[in-house]
Amino acid sequence: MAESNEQLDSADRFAVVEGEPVRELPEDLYIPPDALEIFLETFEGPLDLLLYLIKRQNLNILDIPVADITRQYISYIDMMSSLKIELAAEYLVMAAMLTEIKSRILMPRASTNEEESDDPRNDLIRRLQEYECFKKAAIEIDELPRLERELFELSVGLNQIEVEQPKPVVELNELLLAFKSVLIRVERLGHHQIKQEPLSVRERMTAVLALLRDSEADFIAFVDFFRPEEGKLGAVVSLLAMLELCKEGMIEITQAEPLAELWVTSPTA
Amino acid sequence: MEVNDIVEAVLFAAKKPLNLQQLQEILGEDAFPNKRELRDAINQIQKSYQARPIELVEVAGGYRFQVRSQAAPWVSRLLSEKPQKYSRALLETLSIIAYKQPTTRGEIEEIRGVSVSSNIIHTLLEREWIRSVGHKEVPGRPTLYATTKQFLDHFNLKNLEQLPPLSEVRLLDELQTIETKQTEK
Amino acid sequence: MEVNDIVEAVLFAAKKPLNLQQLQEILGEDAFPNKRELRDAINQIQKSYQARPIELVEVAGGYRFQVRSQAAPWVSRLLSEKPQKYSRALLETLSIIAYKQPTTRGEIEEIRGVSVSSNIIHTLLEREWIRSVGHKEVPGRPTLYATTKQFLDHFNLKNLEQLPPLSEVRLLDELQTIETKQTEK
Repeated sequence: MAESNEQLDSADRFAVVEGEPVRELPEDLYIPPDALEIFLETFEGPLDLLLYLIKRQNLNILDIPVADITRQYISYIDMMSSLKIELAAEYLVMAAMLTEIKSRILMPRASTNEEESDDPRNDLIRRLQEYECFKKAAIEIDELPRLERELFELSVGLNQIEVEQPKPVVELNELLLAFKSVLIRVERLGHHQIKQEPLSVRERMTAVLALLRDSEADFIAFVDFFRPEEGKLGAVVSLLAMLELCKEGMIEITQAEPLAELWVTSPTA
Repeated sequence: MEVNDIVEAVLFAAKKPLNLQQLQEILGEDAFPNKRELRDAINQIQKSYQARPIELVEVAGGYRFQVRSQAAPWVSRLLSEKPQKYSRALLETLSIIAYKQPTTRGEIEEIRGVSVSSNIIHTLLEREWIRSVGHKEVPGRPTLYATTKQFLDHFNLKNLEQLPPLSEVRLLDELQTIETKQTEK
Repeated sequence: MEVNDIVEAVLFAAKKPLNLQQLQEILGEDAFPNKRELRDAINQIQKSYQARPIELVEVAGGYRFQVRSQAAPWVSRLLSEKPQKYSRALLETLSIIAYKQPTTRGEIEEIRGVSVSSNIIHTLLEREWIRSVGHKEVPGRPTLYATTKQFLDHFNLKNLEQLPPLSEVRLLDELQTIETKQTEK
């Protein structure tokens, strides 16, 4: 109890001074700066960090010394920011919440019966307990014997037994919805985009590559990729397809000398 | 071949668990076994493998043969890839869905106190351990997630009740809970 | 576990026949069995399965458990059951190939944000919905995949242009999936 009082007192004086953020931290809170980032990564968020702080002092969640824990929590957060470690917003929200609880506890209250109903810590305690339950459950689930780790399915040969297994049928709709979810995900993650490209060009790209692959000759004349019966539009599609393939390094177009015939080949064929 | 032998052969040949219904359909035209007869057959097969390194178990999807866990060290040498390890974030998300299903991403984030990355949800969906079962009728109509039969099968469980019990949130009487826990053991 | 049990477990778990050499490598570090001991173990296992509907046989590649041919009628009924469903991951991969062809596995993985299993590519190739149309001139020369005529036929399309543009795909209704899923059951 004495120790906790002492910490309470120092809590008011504690501040992060630029350059010496660790000065007043208790011994056991010291972590080499290099390890700090890794240390923070081992936490699954503010609740996890709080639980750690509580457990480390063998305290019960039910009687958290809010002032003490708040001070420790905030000193971590301050250390992180002084080391320019990017913190998830949730950590800062928790710091604000802790500070608020602390100030409410320190405020003189009319009612003497504070422990019961109106303890500002209640909500935090409930959240910590709930999180702890699932944290434990996650560990227990991970420890369950599971396929591909402790248990393995059997594979038994089916020698003479030959059967034509019916193939799944896929509706176009299912395929499109699968693609829709790809699009949505890509947009949400942001660092990627799928642009609209005319599928006629994509299809022609495939056709050009197929022609090259299936042909006996290594080189095919450029003009052979154009079909007069397709008209101007067809010619444009072919040209775009060849340019795109060229750009992506899927084909090479060569010419022996200026104005000579153009030849198309697959690279390093 | 007798019913027992057919059941055994079919369970060996199947690539995933088979339930009584499926076994009945396969055996139906010749042997007409009823469910009780099938269950008896399964019991007998299970007994006859008691001393062997493989076992016939019941999981959510039905019955399947599997290698006993004692053989895992040698069997894993067969595999080119190490068994996948899952992050704490993924396991916590999975366990919240398992115990609180159906639940939304927002509710998971509320419990964990941090945002849940899309990657985790995506991985769980792709493993077919969770699936969307509808939408919650609140603003934004968030997706409701629940675990699947494949999840139970993968973790060798018959049903959700076989999950390790979730410890009680104990706000009021700490002592009482501790007592109950001790008697549970 | 004893050598016999380990050999049995490993032979059951292996996806293809194992020869004595491979068995020796797997058991090596612990039991140091020599080939004769291994052969003895195999003989004993073979004997103990004499009355069962599966057998341990020696085939070209080594030893393998297989279902006895007497069980063929039922096993083939099992396998000719209703077709399995393709996974979400497979459908997503296929849709990316359709819209982004010709494309490589790496590009698909980049878009999906998770790795694409070889199984999926294998299944799509086997189904003849995709095929390799060449290699991309980047390190590793990855295979370029494109959809096939069979793909268009299956989806009743004359050409790729009949696939709706991205703007329309984005507006597709989720409800439609549920309908499709239900009709499958």
